[in-house]
Amino acid sequence: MKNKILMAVALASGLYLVRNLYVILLQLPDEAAQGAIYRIMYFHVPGWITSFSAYFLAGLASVWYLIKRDPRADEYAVALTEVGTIFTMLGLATGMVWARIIWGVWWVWDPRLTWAFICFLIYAGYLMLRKTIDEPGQRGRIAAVVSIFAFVSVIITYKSIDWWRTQHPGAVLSFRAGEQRMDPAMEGMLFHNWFALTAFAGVIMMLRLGQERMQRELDALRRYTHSL
Amino acid sequence: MGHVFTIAWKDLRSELRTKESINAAAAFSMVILVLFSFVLDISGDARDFGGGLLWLVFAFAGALVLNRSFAREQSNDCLDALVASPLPGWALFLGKAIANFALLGIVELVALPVFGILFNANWLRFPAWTLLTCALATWGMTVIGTMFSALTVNLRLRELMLPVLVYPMLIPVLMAAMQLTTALLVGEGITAEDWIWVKLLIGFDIIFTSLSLALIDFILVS
Amino acid sequence: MGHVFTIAWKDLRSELRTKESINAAAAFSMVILVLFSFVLDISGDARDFGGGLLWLVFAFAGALVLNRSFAREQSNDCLDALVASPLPGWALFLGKAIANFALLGIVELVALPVFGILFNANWLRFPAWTLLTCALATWGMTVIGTMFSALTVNLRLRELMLPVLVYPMLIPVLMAAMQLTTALLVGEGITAEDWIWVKLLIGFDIIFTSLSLALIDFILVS
Amino acid sequence: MSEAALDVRAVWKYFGDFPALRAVNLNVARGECLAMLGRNGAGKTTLLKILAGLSDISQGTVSVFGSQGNTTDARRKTGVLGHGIGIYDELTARENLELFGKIYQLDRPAHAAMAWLERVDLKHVADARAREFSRGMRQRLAVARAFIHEPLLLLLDEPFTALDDRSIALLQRLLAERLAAGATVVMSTHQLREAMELATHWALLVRGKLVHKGERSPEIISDPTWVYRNYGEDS
Amino acid sequence: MSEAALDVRAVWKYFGDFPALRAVNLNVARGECLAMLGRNGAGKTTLLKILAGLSDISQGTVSVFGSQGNTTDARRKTGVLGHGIGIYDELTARENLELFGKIYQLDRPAHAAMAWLERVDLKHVADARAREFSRGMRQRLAVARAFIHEPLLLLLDEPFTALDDRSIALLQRLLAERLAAGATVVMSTHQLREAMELATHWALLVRGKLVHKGERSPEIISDPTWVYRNYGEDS
Ligand code: HEM
Ligand SMILES: Nc1ncnc2c1ncn2[C@@H]1O[C@H](COP(=O)(O)OP(=O)(O)OP(=O)(O)O)[C@@H](O)[C@H]1O
Ligand SMILES: Nc1ncnc2c1ncn2[C@@H]1O[C@H](COP(=O)(O)OP(=O)(O)OP(=O)(O)O)[C@@H](O)[C@H]1O
Ligand SMILES: [Mg+2]
Ligand SMILES: [Mg+2]
Repeated sequence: MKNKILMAVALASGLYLVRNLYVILLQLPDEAAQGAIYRIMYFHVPGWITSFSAYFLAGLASVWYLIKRDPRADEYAVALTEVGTIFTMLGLATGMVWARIIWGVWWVWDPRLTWAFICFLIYAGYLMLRKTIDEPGQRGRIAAVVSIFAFVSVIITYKSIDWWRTQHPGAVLSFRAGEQRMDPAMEGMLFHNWFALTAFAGVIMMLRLGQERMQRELDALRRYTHSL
Repeated sequence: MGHVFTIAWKDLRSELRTKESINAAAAFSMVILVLFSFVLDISGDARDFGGGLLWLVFAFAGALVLNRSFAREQSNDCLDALVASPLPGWALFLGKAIANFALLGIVELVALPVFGILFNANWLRFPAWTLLTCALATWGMTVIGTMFSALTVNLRLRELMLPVLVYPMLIPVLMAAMQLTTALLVGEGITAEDWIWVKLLIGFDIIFTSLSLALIDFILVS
Repeated sequence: MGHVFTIAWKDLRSELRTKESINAAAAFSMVILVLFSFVLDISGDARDFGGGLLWLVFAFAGALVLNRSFAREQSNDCLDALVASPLPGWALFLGKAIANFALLGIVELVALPVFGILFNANWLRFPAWTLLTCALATWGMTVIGTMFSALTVNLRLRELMLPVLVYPMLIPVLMAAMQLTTALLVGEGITAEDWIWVKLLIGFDIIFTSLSLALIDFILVS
Repeated sequence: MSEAALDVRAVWKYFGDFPALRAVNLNVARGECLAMLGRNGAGKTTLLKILAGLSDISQGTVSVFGSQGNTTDARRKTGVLGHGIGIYDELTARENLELFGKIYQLDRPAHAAMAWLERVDLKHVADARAREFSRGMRQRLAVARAFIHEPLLLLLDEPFTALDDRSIALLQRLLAERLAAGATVVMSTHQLREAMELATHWALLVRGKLVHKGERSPEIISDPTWVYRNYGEDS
Repeated sequence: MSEAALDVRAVWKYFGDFPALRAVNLNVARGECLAMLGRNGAGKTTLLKILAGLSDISQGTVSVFGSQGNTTDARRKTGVLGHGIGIYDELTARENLELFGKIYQLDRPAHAAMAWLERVDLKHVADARAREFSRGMRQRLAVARAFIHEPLLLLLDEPFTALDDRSIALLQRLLAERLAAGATVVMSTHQLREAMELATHWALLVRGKLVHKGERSPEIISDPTWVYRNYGEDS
């Protein structure tokens, strides 16, 4: 049953993405200043927002774990962080392609870009740390604390365009900028794709969650056979 | 508060008696300084890097001091003895952090003049600001370092995980400190533009100190 | 020689099974890269430092791999088991050095492309020379690192002593490697003037490899 | 009967999904000296760590002297001696004891430190650093450290391991004294003979389950496998 | 008499200025099982490390099976089990044993590894990493590691410490077997009873001096302080 729902959501988000692609590529006009390449925005921006939301939820799950010591909270935290990291990589990749075309280089050490990279490194460190701790209780506790600390880097990354003058564009989304800076049709499309990507992220997360749960049971079983 | 000073005093006393990690940190900071000067080819106008270099050196050398902090508790399972005692977790953390702050301060006091001579830097252009920057940044380093030292103290791969976790978390403090120090060394002091870095340092210190005090108890009990 | 490969294979296998130190070293090298680039960026034009930066990063990140090498023997007193066995000391050293060389090579293979992208550096201008430089310098780092890791493995203050001892010893290799890499990255390749650095690397490798092989037996027995 | 010193109810401890303790119930009366037996990996250390507040419980309740959970008050009354000695190598013997005297908020830590150094026969090296001590001396200092606040509950994990006859005798004497003063002792051990000289009761853990608790009986000392043959998995 | 298995002559060992061993003379015949007794810090571990070639001598000579010093040949015939277990956590049980099989240049390391896993009852976890093992399992693996090349000389430092009855019985069985095959055993211990089941001789170290070596006598088992009262400092 659960699996069927998951399949349905996966299928729906897939179709949604295809539909969005069709609109993005064939219906929306080129942007005035940047030309065709601006379309990468429809993946870059929602990708980052999805990633940050995943980190935020992972932080909440970590707090929950510390309070309740519920192993499921820990599973959510890993699965969410992993999804967040995947989308961070997506954001980095799309950003770099975009930068290459607009700025002519893959990378500049601009505050936004630098903080985004740091954010990636911190969460990569988190995942690495998890792999090196064998005992699940200890792993959950330490990882939860690190996750809470790590979230500060997300906040800095998010706010960096407001705090520093960056080469990276400033806020364009209306809810951040407080005014309409983008064509409403384009912004609407952004939200559509955000929705599709988030649904997609949810599906990956649920899959990872199942895997994590299975792994835990396997570990326990192996431990048990050893102790015989 | 009595507990806090008991712990701080214990740590300071054991360290100052042998001066092992202070000496190592001071020596190491010289070594890195030499390494960096090769890279940067000091001949030219290396003065601009002054602030950046200084804090890189402090970060690497300071790690030696900060690592020892909980490693010292580990050798004879002393941490267990402390955790089983009526000492509250936050007092343990605060005591250790204060001791580490003092030790890092000593290392900086040794390194600054050397650095000043090698790089022709004048620390006394804005003494109050310089002191403030150092204090804020050092406290930030101390809090993160002490907390992660506690986090990793019982891990099998402590030596590997500590740098991977600590340095990225430290980057905000280091960047702010570098920026401010450079401004104080070669610029016109703290201008309106630099205020963001001062605020970042203060915010960082407050946030991470409170987070650490709130979370330390979850770490100490296994 | 059978012994050498037994040891090298054991080390490679235990490391590649978990990839712990490789991952940590790769992550750490990225972290340092960010820090360094911030330092250098304060005054722009970082490309000239490319070579220097690269080897600093390798030196710091490589230390993580090299430290683990003998630390792995320490946890269950495995070193005692090996020393008490008929395995000759030089075979133990060589086996470990070969394993470390391979692991450092992997870390470099990961770091180089990233470095290339972040700093707009093209590694393929003189591929053969680049490879040779990397191999020679990495072997130098490996030999010194493995030897000092063995020297300090049983010391109480291992974490403190290792960096203070190793980095100064490494300065010649690092300087040569930095010089050559910069020439290969932005210059006209290896010119007559650079030959001295190539010779330095070769000489360093030969001398320290023979010294280590000759002296390792004195270190292992306490 | 006065309230129990220790009351462990239905305690489970999981390491991941592996249950190191399974529904352990244990009641230790005041003044009792309990020897905790069990094979390697049975869960003795795990249980002692939980009692000492060094480890969390997954399920169940523990109360120490009637107050539930891990209160500061309970910690103040408890003395713990685990595998590690809990002594700072850089500090002198006297400083080590004073430190713990202060942490346990004794009235006169310096005085207590000297008194205990005298009792464990280390007064002549009071100002030498612990690093310079031999293994036996360190162990004696550790004992003084664990006893300095005259705890009402003593938790000892394999206290006799790797000790020579003299150190064992000293520890037994101090334990007997504490017991006479009304304190409660729980110790884990594989060395039945040394433990049984003091123990009034013994308990057996088998794979995380507490399968027996009873008064000491003569058979246990004369034949080390008797316990397992009669109560353990082999029975 | 055939040549001695071990011949230690006037051996001194200094740690700095501190003499941990003082003019130790010890002769162990082939097939002997020697229990080395002594208080904490007497020098037992130091002497065993020297015999195993893990530590240098300051003065004197040691010969193993007639060949002086620390030859490869002597090492090949020696099995050592110290405090550490000498097992790699990242490798599986089988890989660990194969590794040492290769280092000791056995003909068929893989075969020997499986045979020993069987003997120490770890065959069912042959391909699990040693990290996952419990303390007892690790100890059994360590025993297999030390015995895999069927050594003619076994050096064991406190082998029975912190082991349960079953592991002790296994170790005693394997030791008895090696002794029956003509091997020589030297072990240090504080647990007289377990050691004396096998030992044919015992020796006593007092502060670095070897004060007595003799055949085993019944008094030693029944009363642990007998040794010290009659031969030690207390006498
Ligand atoms: C590797 C290079 C890049 C990185 C790491 C990067 C990183 C990020 C991050 C972290 C966000 C945060 C999303 C948010 O604020 O909600 C973002 C948003 C955005 N990025 Fe990039 N970016 C890169 C390159 C670019 C380029 C080249 C452009 C266009 C010239 C661009 C345009 C945008 C825009 C318009 C937003 C949305 C800002 C808003 O209103 O919130 N990015 N980027
Ligand atoms: N930190 C941990 N992580 C995972 N498993 C653990 C941990 N600590 C203990 N265990 C497991 O819990 C079980 C009980 O261990 P414990 O140390 O309490 O045994 P013990 O009775 O003290 O044994 P011993 O006599 O060998 O000291 C063992 O199976 C052990 O492997
Ligand atoms: N590495 C060392 N450095 C300095 N002194 C040492 C060292 N190793 C041992 N000693 C000293 O040598 C003496 C003998 O130590 P050793 O470990 O051999 O004793 P032991 O008989 O094994 O004692 P135990 O029963 O406690 O294991 C002790 O006084 C000890 O302090
Ligand atoms: Mg135990
Ligand atoms: Mg010993």
